[in-house]
Amino acid sequence: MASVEYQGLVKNFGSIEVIRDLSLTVEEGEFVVLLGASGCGKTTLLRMTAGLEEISGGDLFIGGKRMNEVHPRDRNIAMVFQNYALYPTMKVFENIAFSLQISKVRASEVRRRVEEAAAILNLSEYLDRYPRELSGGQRQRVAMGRAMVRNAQVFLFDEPLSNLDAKLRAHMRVEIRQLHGRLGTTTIYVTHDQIEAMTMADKIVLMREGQIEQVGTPDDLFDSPRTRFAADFIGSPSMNFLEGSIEESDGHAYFRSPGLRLSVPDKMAENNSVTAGLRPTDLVIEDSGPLVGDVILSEKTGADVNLHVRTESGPIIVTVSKEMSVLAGDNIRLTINPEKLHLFDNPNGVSLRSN
Amino acid sequence: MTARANRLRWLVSGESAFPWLAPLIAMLVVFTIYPLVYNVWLSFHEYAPFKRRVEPVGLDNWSALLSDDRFWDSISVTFTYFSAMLIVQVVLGMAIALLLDSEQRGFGLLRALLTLTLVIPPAITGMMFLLIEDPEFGVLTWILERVGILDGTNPILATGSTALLGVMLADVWQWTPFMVLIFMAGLRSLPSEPYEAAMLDGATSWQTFRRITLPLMGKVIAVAVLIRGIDLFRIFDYMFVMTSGGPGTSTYTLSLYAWQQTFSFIKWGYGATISLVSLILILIIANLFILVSKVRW
Amino acid sequence: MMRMLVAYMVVALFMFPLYYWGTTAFKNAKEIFNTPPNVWTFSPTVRNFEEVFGISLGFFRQQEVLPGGGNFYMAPRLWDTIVVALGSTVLSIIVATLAAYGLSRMNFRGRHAFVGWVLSTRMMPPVAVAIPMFFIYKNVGLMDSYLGIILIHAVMNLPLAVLLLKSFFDDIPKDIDECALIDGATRWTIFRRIVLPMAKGGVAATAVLCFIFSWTEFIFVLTLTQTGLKTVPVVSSSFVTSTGTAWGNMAALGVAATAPAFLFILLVQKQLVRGLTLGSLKE
Amino acid sequence: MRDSDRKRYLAKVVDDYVRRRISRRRFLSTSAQLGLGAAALGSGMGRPFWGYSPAHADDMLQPSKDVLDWVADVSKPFRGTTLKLATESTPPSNAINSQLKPYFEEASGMKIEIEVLPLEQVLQKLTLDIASQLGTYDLYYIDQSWAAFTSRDVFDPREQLADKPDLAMPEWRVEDFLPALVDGIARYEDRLVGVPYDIPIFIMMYRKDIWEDMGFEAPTTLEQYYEQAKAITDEMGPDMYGATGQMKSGHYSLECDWTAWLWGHGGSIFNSDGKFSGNDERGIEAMEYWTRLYQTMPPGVTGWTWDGQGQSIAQGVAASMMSWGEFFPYFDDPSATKVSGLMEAVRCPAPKRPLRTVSDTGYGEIPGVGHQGGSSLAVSRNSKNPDPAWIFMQWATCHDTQVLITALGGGTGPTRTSVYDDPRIIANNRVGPGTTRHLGVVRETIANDMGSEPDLPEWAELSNDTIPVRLGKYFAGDYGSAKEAMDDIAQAADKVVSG
Repeated sequence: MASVEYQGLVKNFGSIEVIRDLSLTVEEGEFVVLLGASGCGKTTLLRMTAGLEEISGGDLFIGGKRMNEVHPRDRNIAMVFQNYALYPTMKVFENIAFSLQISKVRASEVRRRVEEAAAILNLSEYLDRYPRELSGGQRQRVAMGRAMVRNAQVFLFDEPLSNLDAKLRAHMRVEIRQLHGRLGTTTIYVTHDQIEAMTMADKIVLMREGQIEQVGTPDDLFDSPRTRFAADFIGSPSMNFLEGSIEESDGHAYFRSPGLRLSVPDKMAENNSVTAGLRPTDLVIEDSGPLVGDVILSEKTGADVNLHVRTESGPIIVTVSKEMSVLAGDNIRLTINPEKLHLFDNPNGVSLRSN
Repeated sequence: MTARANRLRWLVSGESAFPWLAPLIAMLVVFTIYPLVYNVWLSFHEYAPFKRRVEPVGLDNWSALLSDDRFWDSISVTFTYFSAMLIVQVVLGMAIALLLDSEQRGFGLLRALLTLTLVIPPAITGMMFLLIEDPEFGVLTWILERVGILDGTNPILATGSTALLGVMLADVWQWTPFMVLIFMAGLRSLPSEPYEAAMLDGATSWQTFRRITLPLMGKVIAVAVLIRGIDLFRIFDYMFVMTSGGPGTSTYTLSLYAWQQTFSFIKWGYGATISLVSLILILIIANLFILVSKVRW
Repeated sequence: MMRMLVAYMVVALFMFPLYYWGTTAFKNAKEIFNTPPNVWTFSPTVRNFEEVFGISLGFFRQQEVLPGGGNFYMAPRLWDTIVVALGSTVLSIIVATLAAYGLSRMNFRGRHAFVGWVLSTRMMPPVAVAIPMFFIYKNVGLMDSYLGIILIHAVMNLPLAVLLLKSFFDDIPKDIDECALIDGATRWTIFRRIVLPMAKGGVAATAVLCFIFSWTEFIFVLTLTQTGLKTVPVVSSSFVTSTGTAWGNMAALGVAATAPAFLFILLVQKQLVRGLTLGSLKE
Repeated sequence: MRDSDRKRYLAKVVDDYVRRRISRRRFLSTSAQLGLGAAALGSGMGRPFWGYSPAHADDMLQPSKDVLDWVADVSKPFRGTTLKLATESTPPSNAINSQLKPYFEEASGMKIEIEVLPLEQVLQKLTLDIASQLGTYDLYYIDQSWAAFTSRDVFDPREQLADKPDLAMPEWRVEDFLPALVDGIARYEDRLVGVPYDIPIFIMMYRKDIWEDMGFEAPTTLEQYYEQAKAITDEMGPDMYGATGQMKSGHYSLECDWTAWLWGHGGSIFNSDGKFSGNDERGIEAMEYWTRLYQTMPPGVTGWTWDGQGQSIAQGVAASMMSWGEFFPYFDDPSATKVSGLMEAVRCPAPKRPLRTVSDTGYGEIPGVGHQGGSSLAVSRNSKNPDPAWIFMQWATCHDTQVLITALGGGTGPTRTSVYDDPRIIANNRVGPGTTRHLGVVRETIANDMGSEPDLPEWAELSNDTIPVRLGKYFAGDYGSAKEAMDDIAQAADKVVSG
């Protein structure tokens, strides 16, 4: 196990800058998720960590040692690829054993470790199969088994669940997390799926255009998004955004938007161009609520219902319990706890709430 | 920073390719660069039969080309043959590939049978068609006379207007299946969705072919044309065996002419010059073609 | 049904010359030159094969002078052809797989130009290669040797083999290489243990083409051999004698020489069809 | 020994030999004692493969012990040497390669490697060897038309005899070779380019039955020959044509046919100034004759070399040909042809006009209706082993070997006077494969009618390309007239000659 540290990392592809002056520390044993839209540089960062991409500038430390020029095979890391990159011509056993065999580990030791890993991953009965004879989840586990047997100091995961169906994905999330709990290996996990990030990460690193947007625990990112981008990225359905201004009136600050006035908790400076963020789950139906709108669609998700509401300030989505019987066409009034209101400066999108 | 980056080049994307390419480069240099240089050198020399050695002649060989009717004849024969064969084999190959591209029982056998023509050495194929097209005993001659296409007075391979056709027949027979194989491979790897969509849109099979298959197969066709074209331009075996270039010069190709100058008349320099012209022509044609068809490897 | 019928007719058309040539091998001279041509009815004889391969009722026969003056004992020539074709195939596959892997996995400046150059080496008329090679071969003692012919046939096949194999390697995700690289494998290990086994089918298809092109090559064998070896395409011309051409014997040799190559093709028919796109479908 | 026993024993002997339990010599002699020459082995197995009648005892076809003893004796210093020779696939070369070579190899301890190729390829190999001076071959098979080019690269056998008396084979006499052949084939200027080795020569071969049916006698003049041929074509065509030819465009054979008619009309290829003279009055007359005769031939002749020509006779499509005598033994083989026993050989029809003499022609051209395509065998000056090669050459061209060649090779034309008179050759003077019944005509033709092409270094190009390509164009109808064609040839040929 080892920490991973990036200092002022830069990556260029020709004249295109993919990673810009990025600094980050992943502590020993931590499960860090690199989250971001495709093209944000998260996979490039992961590949630079693995040594698959050369580092254009800055430094990479693994376990305190500078690793910029070290060959991938000497970094003692393990990586699980998006499409698993299983060796199709080898059986499961050989796939898992491959790294041990080429580092000349004794055959009996190889067998012991492969079987141990297989037992953990419930793969024991599949060791004699070829990858093509396995289901998606099993292939995924083989890929993890390959990483496990190596006793690597760092695990790198590159969107490992994106090829699985929703149910299996949920299941594998738990398995990977449990595995981490058991092994405690420093893990860097790349995904574009905020749910994966929220459910798995000790620490989420939200990336945007080659830079870090925000680093924090899942709760930090959910509750205190530092930017509008972060707020938008995390949570499903996404946060509702309303354009407006902050005005002072009788000693209180209010967020104003056409037909709407919402209290703002803290003393805030007047600002004539802000965006208010309202999480669908934070909105409450209340007869006296300040936000008025027509329900145009009600979308059932099981326990909850997502109401698509047209308001004067724009369309919003509200998540309510299904017990609330609201139908399309109803006129409803909504309110929100001022504490849960997010405010972002325009146009830079930085949160106006000082945490 | 760049220095360090360069040091790192070997890491992954940029590990040195040289060790992997070294055997290839070594073989190609010895077996193709050397002959090329040698031929360029030879083209400014000529073998002097009485001195039994090669002597410099300056630009004589190159300037002799200009006034050599046989050379121009052979260029025109080569181009005629080259373009006719490409068109015929591509069209016929595509038609047969479409015909045989079926999962029905029996088609597999037909495809396998068709590949048989590829394993016959062209020199033997030439002899085979020489026998088939023999003016007196040939089965093809006999059939064509029966149906009235030939009247028995014009031997296929000894009549100026038909000799090249007679040679082409052997080429078409031997290499159309090769095109069929390539096109079939292409057809096999086409996505099925556009066809399903076209079927739902009610396209006719000709429209489907024109609007979907042909554009999707563009690259495959280009590659096939390139590979076959290179070999067609150097065509030699069939004429060598079947007609010796005759009657007259009606089937004399550049390769055959170069061969004859080199080996029969010991005009090594002139032969080399003709070979170089042939090389230059096909290089130009191939590169133009690559440029136009945007073939990328 | 209609389509089936047309398909059978087209293939039959292509098979007819082969049928005719094949039956020529079983005819005696009188029947070969029958007028009108004798397509279906003739009395088969294996004499042509006996003469070409010197086998009769299980005994090897002496080489003989035939009444027409020929000497057609060709069994060793079939062997030469097999040795040359197999040898050159193995050599080109080894060199081409290495190069194709390098071209598929390593980026370097001028890679496209390099591939273009490799392709262009196939454009030289063989005649132009024959003379310089004759002198080199004579000087280094490769003249008239298996090694010499194997080398030149391998070179002749390299451009196509490299392009083909490169397209196969390009089809294999680079992730696999990278995964193995992280697993601690060297490039060589990756190539040998992972990529090569994965490209098996493609290698087989390429090998078939190399084999066929070597099997049928004419000019190099003609110019670079004397008495040490000869392959089938070249010896077939020795049936052209001063007292006429021994068509029956030539056909017999042709038929016998087709069999091994055709078997080889059948073995890898699927990969051959798959392989011939040359990766050209990818952008 | 009963026949079945004999076969069984023979099978065992073959088996022993194949498994290398007995030596080749012992094998051959055992098979001979069983009443089967080495060549006749096939006949022991099922059906008569080797069709020769037992007119001669097979042990007669064993090489002379004296000759082999001499070979063994002089070859002692050269044991282990390998000699190489490239040759056209002709009856003598094939007889040596497949039948007689082993005797020599065993006696001498040398190894003989013979490369058998079609004529044009032999020329290519030979010229490349001479041009490169690399000595890849020890002996050259030299078609008479290449004599000029090769003359300086081979030993004159007379010099070899004089210089190496200890290597000279007793009774190997240059004088025994037919003098006309020595002059026509081997002599270039004052040197001998080896010795005559084989002699295909134009003789008249015709279907005696058809000639008799038509009430004709064998033609004695060219004009008569044309009339007879035309009569037959008119009467029996298109099932039977009166004459046939070897007239493939761009092929040497077309040039051969041309010379016969050219010379037969008193013309010549070159005049004494060394200028092409095929376009003079006689040349045009010859072309006109030839064009007429061509009308009596099967339309396919323009696609044929000697192969198609021979087949057209053998399969009963044409009734006569003036062509290589070598074909005659093949025609008599009932297993291959439909005309066995029906063919008759005579001397070529007399020329229309007196022949030009050598002094009227250029480059040693000898006019004569009987075009000869003979070859000589010579030791290469570039050879690394001239002495062993000389031994082999003497053996291959000595009387005894030549007799065996003629007998085994199917009645090909011998080059030594003494061979024609050998009882083993006379014994085959009967209808059947490998007959020698035409050899008398061959001998007379050599002595009286033989025509030889000129000797000049450019002749290979002229005879293989310049002339036959344009003649091919002529017969394909590309020229307005014979005169136009011949003028074109004259211009091209003079250009080639002047370099």
